[in-house]
Order: sequence, then C-alpha cells, then structure tokens
Amino acid sequence: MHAILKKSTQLLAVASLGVMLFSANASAANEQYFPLQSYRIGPYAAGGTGFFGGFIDYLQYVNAKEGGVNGVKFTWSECETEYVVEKGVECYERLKKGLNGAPAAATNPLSVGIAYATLERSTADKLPLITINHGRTDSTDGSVFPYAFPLQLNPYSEVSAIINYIAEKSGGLDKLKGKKIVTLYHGSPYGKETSPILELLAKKYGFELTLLEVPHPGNEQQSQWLNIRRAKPDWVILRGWGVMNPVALKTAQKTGFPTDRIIGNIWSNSEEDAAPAGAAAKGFISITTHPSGTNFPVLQDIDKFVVKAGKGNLQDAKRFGTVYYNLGVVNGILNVEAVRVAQAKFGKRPLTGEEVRWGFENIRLDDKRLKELGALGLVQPLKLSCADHEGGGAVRFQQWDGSKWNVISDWVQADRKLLRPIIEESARQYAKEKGITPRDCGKEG
Amino acid sequence: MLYRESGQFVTSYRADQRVFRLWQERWGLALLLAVAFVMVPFIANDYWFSAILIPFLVLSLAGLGLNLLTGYAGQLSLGSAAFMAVGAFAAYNFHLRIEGMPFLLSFVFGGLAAAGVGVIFGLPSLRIKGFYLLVSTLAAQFFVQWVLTNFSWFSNNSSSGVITAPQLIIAGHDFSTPLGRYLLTLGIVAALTVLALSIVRSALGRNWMAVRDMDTAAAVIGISIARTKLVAFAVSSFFLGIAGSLWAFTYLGTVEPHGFDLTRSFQILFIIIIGGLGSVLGNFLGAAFIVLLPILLSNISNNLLAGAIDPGQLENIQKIIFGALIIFFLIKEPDGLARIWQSLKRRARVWPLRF
Amino acid sequence: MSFFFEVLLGGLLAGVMYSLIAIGFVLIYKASGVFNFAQGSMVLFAALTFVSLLERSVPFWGAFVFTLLIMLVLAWAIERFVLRQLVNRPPITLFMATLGLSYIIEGLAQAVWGAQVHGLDLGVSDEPFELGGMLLSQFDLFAAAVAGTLVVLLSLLFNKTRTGIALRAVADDQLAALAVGIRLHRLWLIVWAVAGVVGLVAGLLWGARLGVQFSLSLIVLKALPVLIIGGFTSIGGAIVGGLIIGASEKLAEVFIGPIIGGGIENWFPYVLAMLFLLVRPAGLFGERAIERV
Amino acid sequence: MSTISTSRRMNATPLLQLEHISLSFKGVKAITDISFSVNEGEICALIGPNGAGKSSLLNVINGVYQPDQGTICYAGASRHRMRPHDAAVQGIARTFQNIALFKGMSVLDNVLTGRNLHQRSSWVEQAFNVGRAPDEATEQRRKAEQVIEFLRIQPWRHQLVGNLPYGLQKRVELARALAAEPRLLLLDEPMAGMNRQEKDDMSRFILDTQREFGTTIVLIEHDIGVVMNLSQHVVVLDYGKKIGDGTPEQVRVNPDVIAAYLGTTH
Repeated sequence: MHAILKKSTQLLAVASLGVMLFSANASAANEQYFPLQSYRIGPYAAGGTGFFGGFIDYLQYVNAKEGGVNGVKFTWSECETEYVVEKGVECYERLKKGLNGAPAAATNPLSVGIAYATLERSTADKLPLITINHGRTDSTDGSVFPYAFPLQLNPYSEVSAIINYIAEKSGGLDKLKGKKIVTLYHGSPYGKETSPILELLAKKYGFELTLLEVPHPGNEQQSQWLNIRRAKPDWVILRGWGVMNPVALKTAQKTGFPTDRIIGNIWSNSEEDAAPAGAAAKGFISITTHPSGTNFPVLQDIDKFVVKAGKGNLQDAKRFGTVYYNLGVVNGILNVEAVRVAQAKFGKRPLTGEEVRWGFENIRLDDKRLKELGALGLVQPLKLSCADHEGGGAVRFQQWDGSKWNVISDWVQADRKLLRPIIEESARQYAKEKGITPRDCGKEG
Repeated sequence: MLYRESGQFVTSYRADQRVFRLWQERWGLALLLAVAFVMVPFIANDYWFSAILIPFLVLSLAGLGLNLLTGYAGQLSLGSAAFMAVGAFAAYNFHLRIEGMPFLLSFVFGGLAAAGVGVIFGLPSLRIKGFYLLVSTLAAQFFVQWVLTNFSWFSNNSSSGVITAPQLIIAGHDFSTPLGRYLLTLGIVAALTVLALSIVRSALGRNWMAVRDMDTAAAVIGISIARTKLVAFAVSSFFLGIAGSLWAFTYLGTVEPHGFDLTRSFQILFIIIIGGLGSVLGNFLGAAFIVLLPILLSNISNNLLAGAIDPGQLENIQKIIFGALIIFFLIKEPDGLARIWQSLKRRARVWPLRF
Repeated sequence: MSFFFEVLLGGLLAGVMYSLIAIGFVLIYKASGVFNFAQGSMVLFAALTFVSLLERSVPFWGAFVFTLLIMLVLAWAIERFVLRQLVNRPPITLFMATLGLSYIIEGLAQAVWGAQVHGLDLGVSDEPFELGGMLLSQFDLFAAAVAGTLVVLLSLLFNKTRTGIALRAVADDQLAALAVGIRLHRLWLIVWAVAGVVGLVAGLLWGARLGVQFSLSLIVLKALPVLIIGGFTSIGGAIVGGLIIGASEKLAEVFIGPIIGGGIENWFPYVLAMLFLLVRPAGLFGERAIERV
Repeated sequence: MSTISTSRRMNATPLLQLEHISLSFKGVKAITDISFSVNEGEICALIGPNGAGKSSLLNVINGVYQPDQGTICYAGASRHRMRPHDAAVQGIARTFQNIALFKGMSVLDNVLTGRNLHQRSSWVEQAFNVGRAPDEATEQRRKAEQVIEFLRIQPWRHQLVGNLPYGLQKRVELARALAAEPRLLLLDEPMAGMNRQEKDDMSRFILDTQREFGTTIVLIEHDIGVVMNLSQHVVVLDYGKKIGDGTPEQVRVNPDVIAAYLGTTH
C-alpha cells in the first residue's frame, strides 16, 4: 500500500506543478470571467461547437465594440467536457475560482447531466447556473433553487407550447379531442422528462397519446416508425437528441409518414438535426426560442466586429446564424444583460456570482430594450424574478425547406399557469428532501 | 539499502502469511494512511478533493472490483458500469424506502444487490468462456441501464430519472463538505482495499487464480469451477456496487443511469490494463493515471502552450494517447504499472548497487 | 398479418446490414484469431474520410479510391505495429489491444475530419413503394443488393483463390500454415485490408441511412451478438446471424416492446445471443474445440 | 492372460476397476473396450506407444473425458462416468503430461491449491480471514510445507512456477497432487524429458510416496527400465486396446507386447 503513496505523490507533484504554472500569472484588475464547460468533440459536438461559438463571439463583440460593460471587459477559458458529467464537474471545480483574479459570473454547461451534478455545488459556491432552454424544470422556482436559471423555456413549457400550437392548427383547444398524437422520445431521463405532463395534457384536452421510446443513441428506428405507421397519428412530437433526429426523419420518409406532421422539440430544431437527413427533412416543423438567420442587427454587428476581423470562433464559417450559434448569441445577450443590470446596482466593477444572480433575477427585456440590443425578434420578451427563473415560456415554430429554417408562426405561449403548481410541488419536495428553507420571494427586490 | 529484508526472520507460518511481512511495508502503510487521513486534508483544497482525489479513490475501487474478476479470476467483463449502477440505485432506494436505514448500511446493501445481479449475469460463465462471456456482461450493461431508465420507481419517480444524494450524515456527523466526502470515501476505500488484499491471499483468492491459469487442472484438484466463478462475480460486483454508490453519493452527488454507460466500463477496464491485471496496487496506479493524464494535458496546453491547441483537439489527442498506451502496455508490459513499480522496489532493495 | 410481414421484411433488410459489419469481423478472426473491436471505428473512419473528401469536391470515384488507399495504409500500420508485436498472446490480450486501437482510430478520425454530422447522398432515393400492401424501402433493397454482391465476391475470393486457401489453412492451424510456407504477415495485411474495404462499403451504406457521424462506430455492438449466433469463423453464419438478429429485434420491439416499456432493441439481441449460447456454445456454424490435456 | 490377472489379484482388494471402457472423438476411436483393475497400495504402470490411448484413459479415470461405454468402479462404487470434482473428492489426484501448473502463482500457492479439498471454512470466512479461516490457513501451510520438504523444493517456495526449469515444474506438480493426500495418484509421464539423475530422483519420490503414505499410483511412462524397477503391475496398451496386463516379469515375456514394441505384426 505504501507503494501507492510514493507513486501518487510523484504524480501529484507533477500535476501540481502544472497547476502552479498558470496560477502564477499576475492578476488582471478589471475583468469579468466566464468559465466555459464546452464540448467540441464526441456525439454531441455539433451542439457544443455552435452554442459556444455564438456565446464566445458575442462576448468578443461586446469587448470589441463597447470595451466590455462599463469598462469591465469579459474574459473566458474553455474546458472540454465531451458532454460527460464527471468531466463537467472537474471543469466546474477547476474554473469556478475565476481566472487571473477575474471573478466568475455564471456557468453555462449546456448539458442536463452536468447541470444536475453542479446544481448543489453552484448553490454552495453562490455561482449562477444557467441552463438556457433546458435543465431541471422545478428549478424555475427560484425560491428553492436560488442559483439555477432554466432561462426562456423549461421542458414543461416546451411540450405545453407544442400542444397549444397543435390546437391552434386544429382550430382551438376543444378540437384536440380525439386527435392522435405520438411522442417519440430519446431513451434517457431527458427524453422521458415530459411524459407526465403530456399525459396530463392528454387527459385535460382529451387527445389520444402514445409514447414511444427510441433506445440511445437512436440510430435504428424502424420498428418505432412501423408502429407509428400502424397507429396513423395526426401528429408526431419528436423529442430527439443528436443522431436520433436525422434518423427519425429518414425513417419517417421510408415508412411513408408525412414530414410536415412531425414537430421537433427544442433539441431537434437545428440545422445539424435536419440537414443530414437530406431531402427527407423537407417540411419538418420544429419549435425554437429564437429564429435562425443573420437578419438581426446584433448578428450583423458580430459579423462586422468579430467574424470579419478574423476572430470568429466557428471553424466552419457557414454555420454563422444557425440555430445553435444563435442560441449561443442569445445566451450571451442574457448573461451580459444580467451583468449589466447587476452593475447598475452594485457598481461598475467585476462582480461576484451572488451579485450576478441578482442581475439575472432582475432582467427586464421588453421590445424597447431588445431593440437597443439589436435583438428584437431574436430574443423573446423576458421578465425574470426571484420566483420565476424561466421568464419566457414562448416559442415560435419553424419549418425546414431543404436548406434552411423559415419561421412559420408568431410566439406561441405555454400554459404556464397550469404548470406552475406542478413545478412548485416538485420544488417543495426537493426542498424537503434536502432540508432547504425556501427564500421568501415577497421580500426580495 | 533502504529496502532490506535481512534481519527480519519470521518464526511462524502465521507471521509469514501476514499481508505486510516486512516492517518497511507495515510502516509504509501506516505512513500512507497517516498522510491520506491527516496530512492531505490540510494541504489539499476543494478542487483537489472534488475533482481529483475523490474520483481517483472511487475509480481505484471500481478497478479493484473488476480486477478481482478479470485479473484474479480470469473472467473478462465489459459490464462493470452496470454493476456500479445497480449498487448506486439500490443504495439510494434502500436509504429512501427503509425508515432509519443508516447511511453506511445502505451502501453495504447496495453492494449486496449488485453482487446478486452480478451472480445472475455470471451464470452463463459456467458454460461459456473467453470473449463469449463478453456477450453476457454486455447484456448486463444494456439491460440494467434500460431497466433503470424505464422503470422510474428506481429513481423515486423523479421526472428526470436523476437521483440525488441524500444528506451525508453518519452518526450525527455531516460529511457533505468536500473534505468530509473525501474522508468518507477514503475510509471506505481503505477498508475495502484491506479486504481485497486479504481475499487474494486467502484460499478463495488462490482458487480464483487457479481457475484463471488453467481451469481443467483446477477442476481436477477439486476446485468447484462453477462456484468459484460465481463467487468471483459476486465479490467483484459487490466492490463495483460500492464504488457505484460512492460515485453517485460522495463524488457527483447525483447520477442518472446514463452515467454508468459502456464508456465507463471501458474506462475501468483501461484502469486495470494500465495499472496491472492481477494486482491490487495496480488499480490505484491505473486510476491515478486515468484521472490525472487528461487534467495534466489540458493544463499543459492551457498554460505552457497558451491554449494553442483547441480543447476539442486536445481531447482527440488524449484519446489517441490512451489508445496507444493501452497497446503499448499490452505489448511491452502486460503486467502494467504495478510491474514497473515492483521493479523499482527491487532496485531499492539493493540500492546503491545495481544487482 | 401483412403488418407482421412488413416488420419481418424490414428486420431482414436491416439484418443484411448487420451481416455486412459482422463479415469484417469473421475475416479478421479467421486469419489472426483477433476479435476486432475496432471494426466499428474503421467503418466510421472510412465513411468520414470518404464524405469529407466528397465535401471538398473530390469526385465520387476519386474519393472512393483514395479512401481505399487510406484503409490499406491503416491495415498495414495495424499489422506492423500491433498484430506483429502480439503474436502468440492470449485472445483476450488481442481483444483488449483492438479496444485501444478503436480509441486511436476514433481520436484520429475526429482530429482530422472534425466532429460534425455529415449527410451522405449515394443518389439512391429513399422513397418507399408499395408491394402487396407492404411498404418497401428502395434504399434498403439497394443496400441489401450491394451487401449480397459483396458477400458473393468475398466467398469467391476465399474459396477460389490461393489467398483464400491460405486463409483457411491459417484458420485451421497457424503453426502448420507457417510450416508449409504461408506468409502470415502478408495474409494478415490482405485480410485487414479487405476488412477495411468491407468497412468502407458498410460505412457508405450506413452513413447514407443515418448520416455520417460518431455513432457509426457503435454498430460494432450490434455485430457481436450476430457473431455469437452465427459463429466466429463462418461467413455464412454471419449472414444468417445478421438476418436472425435483424428480424427478431424488430419483431420484438414492435410486438413485445410496447408491453414492457419499449426501447428494448439495445439489449434484446444480447439476450437472444445468450440463449443461443446456452444451447449451442459455438454458435450455429462454429465448431466446438476439444480440450486437450 | 486372464489367468495372470486372477493369480495376481488373489491377495489384495482392487481400489479401481475399469470395465469395458470405450472412448471416441468425432467418430475416431481412442480407446476400445479396455478393462483392468488396480489394487490398493500398488504402483501400476500404463505403457504403450504414442497414441495408444494412455492419457485418454487417465482422463477417463478422473472424469476429464466421458467414456462412450463402460463403467468405472472406484472404492466400491461403480458409475458410468466420473466428474473431475467428484474424482478429487474421492481422493484421486493427478499430474499432466504437459505440465498443468498455475503459472501465475508461486510454488507455495500451487501446492496450497492442492489442499483445497481439506478446507472446511466457507469462502466468506476466508475472505474476511475470520472464524475457522486463520487457524486453517496456518494448518494448511504446515501441511504444504511438509510436502515441499518431502520433495525438496524449499528453495523455490516463493518463486513463480512459470519461471522454474522443466524438471522442477514436474516436481511442483507432483507436490500439488500430494498435498491433496490422495488415495489414488495418477501420474502422466512424470519423468518425460528428464535426464538420468532427475529420473532417479523422481523414481525415489514416487516410491517414497507409496511407502510412506500407502498411496495407490497409476503412472504412464515410456522408459521401460524405470517402469520395470518401479511398478508392481503393468498394463500395456496399443491402438486403444489392452494387449498386456500383469507383473513386470509377466509382461516382459508377453509375445503381443514384444510384437508391439518391436513393431512387428500384431
């Protein structure tokens, strides 16, 4: 056993040398740091490269155009997680202390698993955990989850909005009665998460719901689609992830199911999900919290200040303006806005995570403010609070024309009133299990 | 002549059979434990506890579990992660559903549940050998993951299927700080390591090695092959099950079935190949290697090369390095790092002479 | 009833694709006794190389030939730096070496070509057509035809040519084959190269179905139960095994899946293979060895 | 021939009786209708040319192979086939033609595995080294050391068997078999590949074993000189059939045996 000691101390010594080498740098005074738990390889690399590309480009743009926020520049560093939970945790622990004296503002892992694993750590470290468009649904309740932010859209709102859209297409919620809807979901906790809500909605509106699971990774779906063909549903909701999406579209075509009756969810809505299916994807509908495309002033500016200057983060310049990239930009806008809001209260200096958290809870994005940001139509109006860490809950629908997405609807709202009690109940349960006393949101500013 | 054996005579068989025969070994062990339990808590910080030391310990234990089965009993398995998953989810449910179940006891029950599942998937080993056995262990890998994902009872109907650790309170002490989690993990791993050392030196361990080296001869000697293999599956899965509980509760604090996928099984297999098949020490060396190499590489790239290599590419390079090392070890040093350590120790015995 | 046949037929067609992967295994196993876990990575590598060349506007056949050359180089490197170093080692060691190999190839593939998902269009439409009330996929039929042709070619190669005879001799007894002057290293090279070619064809067909991306390498996991059922040494066995797995997993998913929760395709083939093992430990077409003491 | 066997059998009880044993592999006959018996306490040699079926016969006796026909009568109980584990439990130990030691283990551990059936403690006790296990471990160690001393292999006690020279490995294999305290010991070419000196040593060990422990021994050996000196009873096989059975003197003059060994007609 003592062998272990010697060997591991040697290894430790070598490793700590590595750690010391970089922590020895002089501290920079006026910077705000973003630790990026990014993923650029592995099965989900397409999402990671796009999202973090957009996020980084937006930060670069704010630095280049405005010299940061009130003179506080942004800095960041990346740590590859490969979408693997324990790597994400290691990255979190490594980066959470900030960089060269610049304090960390918030973490943005873009991974449900990593978000879960760092949830308690974030709370303990007082560092906001941003899970835009995903994350733990009940973390919407900020009184129990003070540091978690499922911004814009949590999973429950997502399915509710889809059902509302189907109702709209059918001519009203009462027309849902007797409709057949199949949900094809990824065989993972993520895929199953919304099943209870779908069942609840099915009971409430009287539509017939069939849930079909596709085993991970989803590169073989023939039997599921044959079942769908047999069931002849009016709509198929696709809760896919990664390779499952193009394969679903291809198999749908093979089994003769019309593509324009398939609605992709928030992780089935990117170019990378549709394009590999080729012609089979034409007509595919999906939800989005933000349109793709470059027709927004903020994207034009990023192009001008960052991409044209040769500093664009994307390896493949063609992906500029795609869904994942724009999601990164939206995420950047929201993070920076939180810092800006918080600076207005706490002073024009690098902020602690706790201060940034206050900023998030006081984000007020109305059309006027969005216009100032050059993001009108890109970001939905958003109002966060102590109790509501989601803020939005609206989606638009887009359709794939064979080469790009076209927005085909206005903002469709989720039935957040219906969902709120379920969320609060779940949060209450969590608080009980963990021995957490919820904050009193009435007292918070 | 640091490592001298002369002058140390054993006068009874019992003394000769001790796990640590030389005083250097006994003192070394005491020193090691003292450092691990007393000194490390003073010098390490949260990052070291949470991101390096705890995963290192847990992976060492998992490696130990697989090594008992593969390295000692000679049964190849690609289902290690499945048994970890059973351990974690079983411990979670025991603790959740049985009022007043002490925390540590739920770990033990989790391990026992894993042992039971291990025996079931070990049953085909009575009829099939070699990589045919991969089928059975892979079946375990996929089946267990499917069951845990599909039947939400196992995750207490949590909508996301993710289980989160209860509060780590043992006998009134709160172990939920990084230091507390480290000490808890260390205590369990140390105890199980001593148990493993005792097992591999016992008649049981000899039977495993006999079946591994030549099963026909073992049968002729009267070793019950079937029972020996099944016990190996049970004990190995018990260790893996506890490792799974630690992974979920003291390391990550949360886990979903997907966290115990095939990649994890491969990772554990790599630990024992690099560390050394048929060695207890090797698991620690292998785990240290597998935990530290990626961190070291990314630190080097970030700091010495100023981030010249993009992090994704670094991960690819790391994958290539791992693959190459596996092949290198298989070709040049099939007994792994443990063997390299042994030869260093042999040198220490005669130092400063060369022979 | 016609629905049943539709599922069955779809399963059989998918099974042909499994067979294609499994054949790559059988070849290598026969020649060198290696259970090559890296076969999946080779499929990924070949398909990724091909499609990346295509995207850089290399013409179809140019990309095909170039990829073939790369697979040859890869085969040479594997023979030279891995297999030759591990002669006479236990099969388990060889298997673990191919695990390492699969990491190297996957890392290399992604380092060189990136990790995006690529669409691949072979110019064969995937519009279904109807036949007696059943929908049939044109592409699946095309893929089955290609796979079938390849199988016939391989059977000819290994039954009629000198290389084939040498291969059978080696599979039978490596030492004896060496003694009669068969050049083992050359044979290994040939076999790994052929496996590379099979990998490329499989990669193109699968890639066209699923898109070319990382999870292509996971189809190796489907091939294992196929091999167990068919036996490790029989090309015919790989085909039959593939068909059995393809058909039974689809039938199980469609008809049993909904009853017990669905998504059983990942483990069903393994359980089936285990049941086969209990009845016929050497597979349908494999031979059981007598142990000598 | 039958008269010879009966006359020899007059004054002793048989420990092992084989009756009409036949064995074939994929249709090829390895053993055809062989019957003979071995008395308690004697050394019985199986001789015959290569491929005569000697090793196969040993494999039938301790259950590694299952005969197509015939019965095996051992210690009063008769059965159609032995199982390796039952054979061991009944006190049959053996060595192999191509050494079947556990190469990854030390000499001492190999010998200790031979004590396996004398363990009373459960595997749980062994694992935790509690209950009966610690005392038993010491006891087994003492017994194993006795065998090691008996066969003079003390200096190599802690070495890995895989690294030992061939002659020593053979001796370790015998030690492992002896550690089981067998009633019947089957030795498959214990002296193959040894020089004169080593053969003499090995012969002495075998004789000592018989004298000291009263073990019944069946051995296969090619060196006729050794066989004649060592054994009280010789069985001759050729092409899977028995062609001679009796004392060394009787077999020496048996015309069938002479013909087989001189390679003339059968």
